[in-house]
Amino acid sequence: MARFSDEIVEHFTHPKNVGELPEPDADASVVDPVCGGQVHLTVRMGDGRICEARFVAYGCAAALGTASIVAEWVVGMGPEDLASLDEAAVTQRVGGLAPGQSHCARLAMEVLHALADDLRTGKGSE
Amino acid sequence: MARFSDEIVEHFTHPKNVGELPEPDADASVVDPVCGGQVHLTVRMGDGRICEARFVAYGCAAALGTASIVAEWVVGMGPEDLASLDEAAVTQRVGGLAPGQSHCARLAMEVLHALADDLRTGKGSE
Amino acid sequence: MHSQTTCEQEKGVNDVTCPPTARGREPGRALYFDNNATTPILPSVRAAMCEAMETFGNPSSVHFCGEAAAGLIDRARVSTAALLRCDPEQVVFNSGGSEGASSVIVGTGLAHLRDGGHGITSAVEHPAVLRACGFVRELGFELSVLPVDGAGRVDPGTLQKALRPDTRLVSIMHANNETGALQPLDALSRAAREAGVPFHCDAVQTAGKERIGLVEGFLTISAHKFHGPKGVGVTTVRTDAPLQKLVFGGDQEHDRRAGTENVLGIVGLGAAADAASVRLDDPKEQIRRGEIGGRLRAGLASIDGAVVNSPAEGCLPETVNVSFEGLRADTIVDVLSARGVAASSGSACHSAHPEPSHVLLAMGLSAERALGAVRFSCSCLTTRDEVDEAVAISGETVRQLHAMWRSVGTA
Amino acid sequence: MHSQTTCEQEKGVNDVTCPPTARGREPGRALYFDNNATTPILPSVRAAMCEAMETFGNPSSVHFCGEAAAGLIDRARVSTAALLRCDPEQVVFNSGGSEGASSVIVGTGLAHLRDGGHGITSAVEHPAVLRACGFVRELGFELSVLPVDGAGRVDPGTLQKALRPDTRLVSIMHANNETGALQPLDALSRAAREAGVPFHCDAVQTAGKERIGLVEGFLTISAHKFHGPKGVGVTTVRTDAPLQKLVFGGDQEHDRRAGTENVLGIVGLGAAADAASVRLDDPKEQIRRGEIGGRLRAGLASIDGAVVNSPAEGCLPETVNVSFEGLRADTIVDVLSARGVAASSGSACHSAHPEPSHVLLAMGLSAERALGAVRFSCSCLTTRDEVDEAVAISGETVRQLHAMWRSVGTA
Ligand SMILES: Cc1ncc(COP(=O)(O)O)c(C=O)c1O
Ligand SMILES: Cc1ncc(COP(=O)(O)O)c(C=O)c1O
Repeated sequence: MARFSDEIVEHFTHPKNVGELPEPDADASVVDPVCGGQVHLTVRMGDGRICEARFVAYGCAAALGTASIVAEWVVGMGPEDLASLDEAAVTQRVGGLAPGQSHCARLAMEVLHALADDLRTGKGSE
Repeated sequence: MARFSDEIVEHFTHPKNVGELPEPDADASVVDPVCGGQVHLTVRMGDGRICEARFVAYGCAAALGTASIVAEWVVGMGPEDLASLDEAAVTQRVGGLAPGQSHCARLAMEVLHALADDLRTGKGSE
Repeated sequence: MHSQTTCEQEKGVNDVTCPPTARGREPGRALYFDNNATTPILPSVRAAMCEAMETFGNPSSVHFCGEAAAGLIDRARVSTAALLRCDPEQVVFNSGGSEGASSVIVGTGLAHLRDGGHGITSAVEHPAVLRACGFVRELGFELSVLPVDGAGRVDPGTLQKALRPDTRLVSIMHANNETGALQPLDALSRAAREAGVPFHCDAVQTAGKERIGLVEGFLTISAHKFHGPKGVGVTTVRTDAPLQKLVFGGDQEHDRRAGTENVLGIVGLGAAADAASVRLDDPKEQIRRGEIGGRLRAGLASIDGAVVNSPAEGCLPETVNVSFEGLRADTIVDVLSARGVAASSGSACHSAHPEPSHVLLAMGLSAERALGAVRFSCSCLTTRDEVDEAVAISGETVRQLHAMWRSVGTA
Repeated sequence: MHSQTTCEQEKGVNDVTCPPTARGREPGRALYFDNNATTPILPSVRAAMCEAMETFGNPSSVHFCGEAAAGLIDRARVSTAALLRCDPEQVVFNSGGSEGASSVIVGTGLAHLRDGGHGITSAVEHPAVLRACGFVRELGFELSVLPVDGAGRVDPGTLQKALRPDTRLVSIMHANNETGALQPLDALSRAAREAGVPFHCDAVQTAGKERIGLVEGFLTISAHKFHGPKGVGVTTVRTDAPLQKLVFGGDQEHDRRAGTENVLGIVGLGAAADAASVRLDDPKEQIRRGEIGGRLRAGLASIDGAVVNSPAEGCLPETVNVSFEGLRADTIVDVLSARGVAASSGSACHSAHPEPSHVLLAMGLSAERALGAVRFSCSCLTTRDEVDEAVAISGETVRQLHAMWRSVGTA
């Protein structure tokens, strides 16, 4: 198989929703100490669901593409939706990950779960 | 260069004057103990010159071709002509010899000189 | 798969052109009977290679050009594994049979440089194996060279007796390149396996002609012997015995053989493997090769003074090794070549001093008979008419040489 | 000579096609800047190889088919000797740069297995050299790995001091594959010669780009780095030091390297050598390569946060190694690839754990800067427009990656 799915290629060459929302309703930041990847997600809520999201990220191309996909994907989700997503769901959503890229799914899952936590604890952005 | 001159190829594929003349006026036989080549030449004389020659030979293809060429070449020669021929003359007459085939020129020269001796000593065939 | 064509379809397309030096024959009418030396590439192989010339990336490069080239190698690896019935991961591409055999033998020696030991081979191996073994012996190893019987075969019992606790490798070929004789590969490799000794099989002459029984160890083939390009081969590694690398650099070939891959050659090998798999699965082709070989053998045997050296049973039908009494093989080969027939003398005679073949001597033949041995070898491209013509020209040549020689002995 | 065409004439013919994965670019518009990894074969090379497919004999065969194949190899040997300005007899064909370097280094080690000794190399060599040296060290030899300065160069004085009476070989490259930096080859080889020590030069990256000064010893090149096929190379042997064979079998290559020759590959190498000789003798082409390389270097240097690692002087103009502050080279290379630009990261990063290049670290660069190093490399086929486009896309990519990352640190 190719090293990257079409979906991931599309997102790391034309990343969408790059940046940080000012005064977001929630945010989450994760670092993978092994691969060095980092993702920071900021979201704005409306009606209990995410209505806007932005990301910034550092890492390999697959991690960047995954982060961009995630920022698009979460729109319309609530905290329970986020919490229910696992690595397999992420992998499917991004169109598959090549061997050696599974850390991208873990990184995405962790940021999604951290965001769910942030939403549920009602802590919001600091 | 090719391994064999056109002339040599012509003669070892279509050897001429193969055989032994019955009751020849002279004959000569040489063996190269190193390469294993052998040539036996029988000739008939007329007017002090060779008017007919036959050869039989054993050895590599170049040696066979050379022997056939020699049997044709000697016709019209007298003993002095034969004695004057050296390896260079043979090599030129056969159209050149590749490296590793110079023994063919020596073999031919030796049989020519032996034939000259046989003619000069007037010994003829035994 | 590159080739879905059967061998029949390809036949004739690839006629060998006869150069002007091969007198008396028209162009396109050369009679090629030296397929054990090398074979013409098939049209499907040529097409695959020419197409692959468009894809030039380095297979190790991570960008799109590299991916395309890596894809070509992956495909060839699958084709090769299908031919040899092994896993694609067990396929190690290299530069041919000589490298394959040398790398296993020398690699084993180097891996045991500290603890030394013993190796076993046979008296009828190709120089690649024998000389690599000789080199390892120089490094301080002991070497047993097993004898063969009159058919050129190693007795498995003899191998069993030769195996020692410190034996590091057994290297025995499958089909002999000079005679076509097949070794009892199953029994030999089983004996080695039971003793826990890695086994290497030089199957260069078998690949593409016969299905090769599973070998628990190393197996070497070379593309140009089955209608692929020269300078590319495979050693399969089906053992846990570590294969010491001899070519260092990158981690190509699962870190078993470094160097930027011979992509075009590997593609050609893969296409040749595809075509070979089709042939091996085609019962008609299997009958045909037996018929062609049988016809050649019978034809040559009928020539005055001919005596066939290839065993009648347990032999590749494609190979007919035949001695002509009282004649020199090198001379016959040269005269045949000039007449457009390509054959070879059993011995490697580049000089005025042809040496008798070590294979034929090991079979117990006299030096004289060995020096008169000519090898004719067919491929799937060889036709019945070509056989008949080659036999006729050979008969004529032998008669002529006898005439040139007859009675010199009594002069 | 296969190629009387100049490089200009061939340009454009060989445009690289961009596969569909390289989005946003039309077919035929890929931007190939990874010529130090491998180069596209020239049309003249392709033509020579395709023509040679008609000639299938084994060059060792004495009959007409063999003669034809041997003739092809002879011609390529002459072309290669002309490129390297050596005698044809000094040319030993092999399977590429990795085999060439390994054979000299491992061969030297094996030749001295009994008396042991010492070897010298540099810290910036290709893995083929470094790993072969490492293997020989495992065999019990001592190894000196010479340091380099900030430009990646070995000081000849340092070599002189490292030479010992028992030094068996010095192996130092000519042009570095990652940076293009040229070693002071004349001074280094002279130092070895004066000490009576054989010198091996890995000139894989120089062949076809620069005339290589005469090396009194061994010199290794690889065809695919100068528009020939992959999997074929040459080691020239201009020394009396015996080159221990590692591939055993027949007496091919003047008994220095066994195995049926890669005839097609060798023909391709010969044609590539012919074309390279034409380029090297063409002053216009020499000016052009400097201009193209200079334009690329200046363009990349102007990108935000870029710092060029290739030395400004004494460097192949074709190679520009550049680090982008705060970014990962592997990511840049992947994004560029998706945009149709083929470049490479200085490090061999196949995993999630890219390692900093040993070459850049040896030059004293920080690990971070080394991890941000991207190598762009041109060939004689690279055009000015391609340079401009690649620079523009690289700039855009770097800006975008900075944008994705900016301020995460402060989140
Ligand atoms: C039995 C056998 N082993 C090994 C080899 C060597 O293979 P290659 O010519 O590919 O180096 C050959 C052919 O030359 C062979 O016939
Ligand atoms: C400097 C250098 N040496 C050796 C090699 C190895 O050559 P090859 O790829 O032909 O095995 C390369 C290229 O990979 C190289 O750049």
